[in-house]
Amino acid sequence: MDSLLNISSALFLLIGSFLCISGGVGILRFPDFYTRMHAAGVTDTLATAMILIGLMLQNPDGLVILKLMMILLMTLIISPTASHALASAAVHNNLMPELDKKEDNEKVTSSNP
Amino acid sequence: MILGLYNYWIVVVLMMVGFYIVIAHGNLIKKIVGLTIFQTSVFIFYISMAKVDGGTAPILAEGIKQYSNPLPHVLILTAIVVGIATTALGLALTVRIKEAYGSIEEEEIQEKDNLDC
Amino acid sequence: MKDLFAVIMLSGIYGLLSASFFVAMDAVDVAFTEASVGAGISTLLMLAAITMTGRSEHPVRHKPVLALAVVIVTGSLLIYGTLDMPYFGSAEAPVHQHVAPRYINDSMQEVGVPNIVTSVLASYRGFDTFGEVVVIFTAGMGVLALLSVVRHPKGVAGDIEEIDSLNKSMHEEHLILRIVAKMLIPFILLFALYVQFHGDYGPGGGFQAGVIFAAAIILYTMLFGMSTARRVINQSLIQLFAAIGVLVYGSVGVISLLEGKHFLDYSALSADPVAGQHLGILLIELGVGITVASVMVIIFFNFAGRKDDQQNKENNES
Amino acid sequence: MLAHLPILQVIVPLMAAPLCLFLTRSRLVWLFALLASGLAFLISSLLLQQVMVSGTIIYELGGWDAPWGIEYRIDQLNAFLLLIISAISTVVLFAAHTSIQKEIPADRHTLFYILYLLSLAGMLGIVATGDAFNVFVFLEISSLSAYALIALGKDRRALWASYQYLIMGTIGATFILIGIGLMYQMTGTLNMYDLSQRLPEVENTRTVFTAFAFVIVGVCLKLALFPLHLWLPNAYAYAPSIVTAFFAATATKVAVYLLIRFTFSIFGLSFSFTTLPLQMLFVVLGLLGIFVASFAAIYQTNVKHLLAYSSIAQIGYMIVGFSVSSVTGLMATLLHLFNHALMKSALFLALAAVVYRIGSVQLSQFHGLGRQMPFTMAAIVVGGLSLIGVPLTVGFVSKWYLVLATLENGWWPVTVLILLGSLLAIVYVWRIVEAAYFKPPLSGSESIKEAPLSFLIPVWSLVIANIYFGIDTRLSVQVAQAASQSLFGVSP
Repeated sequence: MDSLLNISSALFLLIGSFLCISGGVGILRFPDFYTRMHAAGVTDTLATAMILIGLMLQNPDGLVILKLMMILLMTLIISPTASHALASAAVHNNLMPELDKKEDNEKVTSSNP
Repeated sequence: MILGLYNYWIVVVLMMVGFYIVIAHGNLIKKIVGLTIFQTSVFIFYISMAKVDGGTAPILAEGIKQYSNPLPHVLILTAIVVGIATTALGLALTVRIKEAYGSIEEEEIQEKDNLDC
Repeated sequence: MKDLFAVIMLSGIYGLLSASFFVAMDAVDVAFTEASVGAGISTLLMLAAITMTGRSEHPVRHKPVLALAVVIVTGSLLIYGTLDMPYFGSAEAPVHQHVAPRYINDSMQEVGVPNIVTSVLASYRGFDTFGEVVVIFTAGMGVLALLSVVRHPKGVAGDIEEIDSLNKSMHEEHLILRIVAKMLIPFILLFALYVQFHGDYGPGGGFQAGVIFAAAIILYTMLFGMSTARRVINQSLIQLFAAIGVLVYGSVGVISLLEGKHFLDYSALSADPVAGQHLGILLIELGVGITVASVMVIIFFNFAGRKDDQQNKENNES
Repeated sequence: MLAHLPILQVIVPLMAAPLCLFLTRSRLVWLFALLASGLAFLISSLLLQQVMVSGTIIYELGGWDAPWGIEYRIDQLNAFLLLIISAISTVVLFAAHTSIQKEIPADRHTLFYILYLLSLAGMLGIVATGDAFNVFVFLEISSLSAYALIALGKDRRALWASYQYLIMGTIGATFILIGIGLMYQMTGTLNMYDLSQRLPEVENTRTVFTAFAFVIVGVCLKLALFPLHLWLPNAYAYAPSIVTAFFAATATKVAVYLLIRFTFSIFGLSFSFTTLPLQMLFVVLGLLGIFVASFAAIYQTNVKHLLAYSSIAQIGYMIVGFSVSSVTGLMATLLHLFNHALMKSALFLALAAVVYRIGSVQLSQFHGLGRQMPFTMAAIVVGGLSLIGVPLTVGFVSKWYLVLATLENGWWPVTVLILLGSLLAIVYVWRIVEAAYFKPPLSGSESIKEAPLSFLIPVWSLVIANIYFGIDTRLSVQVAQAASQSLFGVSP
């Protein structure tokens, strides 16, 4: 039983860490604001969830599990909301996605040199 | 074992970065940012001083012998509060200066002052 | 770095990083405070300030040779000073030998609170903490003296109408944020209370709780607008609360004076000295929490109110 | 209650400040603040009496004994300083109600009194405490309220002056914090007395040397010692007049106190003056301060600026007396502390009256004021004479002891320079007198009347104190002597 718990918790933690790292790579490698935010937002939500579940499996104490559940719930609500707020702020300030821009750029350069 | 001091050296470098921003930059907001960095680095210095190898956080629990020193923590709690108080007041002053002078650059304010005299 | 917005965000990140460094150095209470202040409130205030002062810096015209020289001299003096220091982490350092052992060994019998930081903060060096509360109070009054604007009340009816129209216009834009905030704010307030009263056993205490409490109110203000928030929270009432916090702290001290003990000697509060200490710590932490929360709200409201005022003036001119 | 005097000294104004928020009318707040400050004055005089009779009083806050808790340790030196601060504060506050009517918008009046009381409490706290970190906390209380008070000035330059003061003051305070940290690291204690016991063991380490340097530089920033004085003139010139009168008389005095406390009581005489070239450094800086600031004062057209520069020069005198490092020298410094507080508060308060009547402190606006405001101008003249050091005024007493101290050490060039410095004081005081008495009044100034009684009473009580303590020197000299002897460890 103990070893089963340990192995599954380790598995969760590993997946979580891998997701964190891939999110980090995404932030560095993706071309523009929106894709980067996508990388950070999506992986982070899942990664924290995974890590928290892994930690829950590590700990037998009921109170600690409850606290971790609370944290999990909060992150599940807050993380997407934060991403949403960021994206809408970017749209509000007329930040265009890079992929669209490439096509636009040609038009813009041809019309006003 | 001169390396036993490396932590303090890093802190000194951080402090001096903050200090440099305060005295070298002309932008009032940047000066205040520098001041926070300077103060935070001093906090790091105090906290480093409190660390004992193998110690844990100073919350009494059974089965733990070695605790880190709680006194610097207390001092820094107070100092952080003082720091935020100063920052808030400094920012309020900056806002008023911007309203009165229309600028937050040291040199421009100085020029306008000289015109006043 | 010419964009002040980026500068401020980076300094916020520095605050957060130093908070995690404090955790590594076993200073959980300090880390908590630094995270809420360095990365939270002070970043927020700076952002509020740059909305009014503009966010770009002009190029520097002079060469900062003198400043560099001063910094190098100071820095090398400090490095020189470190050479005779006890090594980092060494348990033989005088810091760990002289005053601190009593706190670690005896505070449980003398004060009866497991968190040593709390017992030193609130009891052994309680007067410093009183000073700290007064510093915060002073900052609040100072900001009030600098930034408060005289408001011309339009009458409640006009206010409500304005709010309603504002709400409708913003409904689309901030819909998700508002709903999530409404869900979160009760939890934040609850968490603040937990931190407030759990400070004896774990990291936390009046200051952190006050900041979190204020953060909840500030979040509400940011999403629902100043005028809504002003209806919920009365300006002059909150000033009185700031004063009440200081007075609660002070009167605990005065009570012990009247009992014939020294100022802030909590053992006067109850027949059993340890129970008295516990009660005293609870009361003064409450005082700290009240003052900090209300001063933070005062400071934020005045920054935001100033901005509204500026915008109104600009609108009137144009 | 007598046993609790040391703590009551600080918490009376400290608790009175938040209570002010509960009072609604400006006049009521003023009376309340005046009451609190007067009570502090009463307590400080009782304390001084107690200390003179029975020696050092120790008060343990929270009932914890010294190195673990915070203690208040009142000896002759602090008691003397406490008396000066609370006395000046009370007298100045007396005139505040009338003065701020014209200088501060009505909705800020309550805040003004709160900040004023907080500043007072901060200074009293710095002076009374026996704990190094507690000094830092109270230093910040007094400085934060000082920044806000200065920024209440009408002129927009007040804001800029206050900002500069904030930056300089915070750098100074952070330096002091670093210094205290280094000291703590080497000794493991924060209590001043305990520090003085434990520092000699580690005296020769480089860390303690650095700690000393940082504390001294930090204090000197607050002190406005010569090369670090740039924040002071503008801060004093553009602050509301009442604030200037209060700070000019007390703020720098507190910094001088800290300098004396750190060098003499904590680091000890032998470390401060024999291991380091501090003595030479301070004499040179002090003298340079006297001359540079006096010359600057001569060329000012704004009377507040003029007096602010003169303050910097007077700090130079105090530093010279301090660096002589003999009983007489320190006594001269302490006497000058007291005397300078008396004369500067009288002068700035009289200026506040002038501002109240004519709304300006430009020298060109002073023409003919000697006839229109005879009592106010006479007060300025007496204060000016005292600044120069004319016999029968307090200024003479302290200069006399200063000259005596330098001669005792055989530093006659310094003596000559001090006397030359006084000659410069004659020049700048004369400029005010000339403008007020020997120039025809400006046209359209016939309507200017004498200042109201609420100014004349405090101004003249300070002026009379100036003359009284110039003639009957027993009280001040006795206290100063006892204080400096106890610092040197000579039993009286």
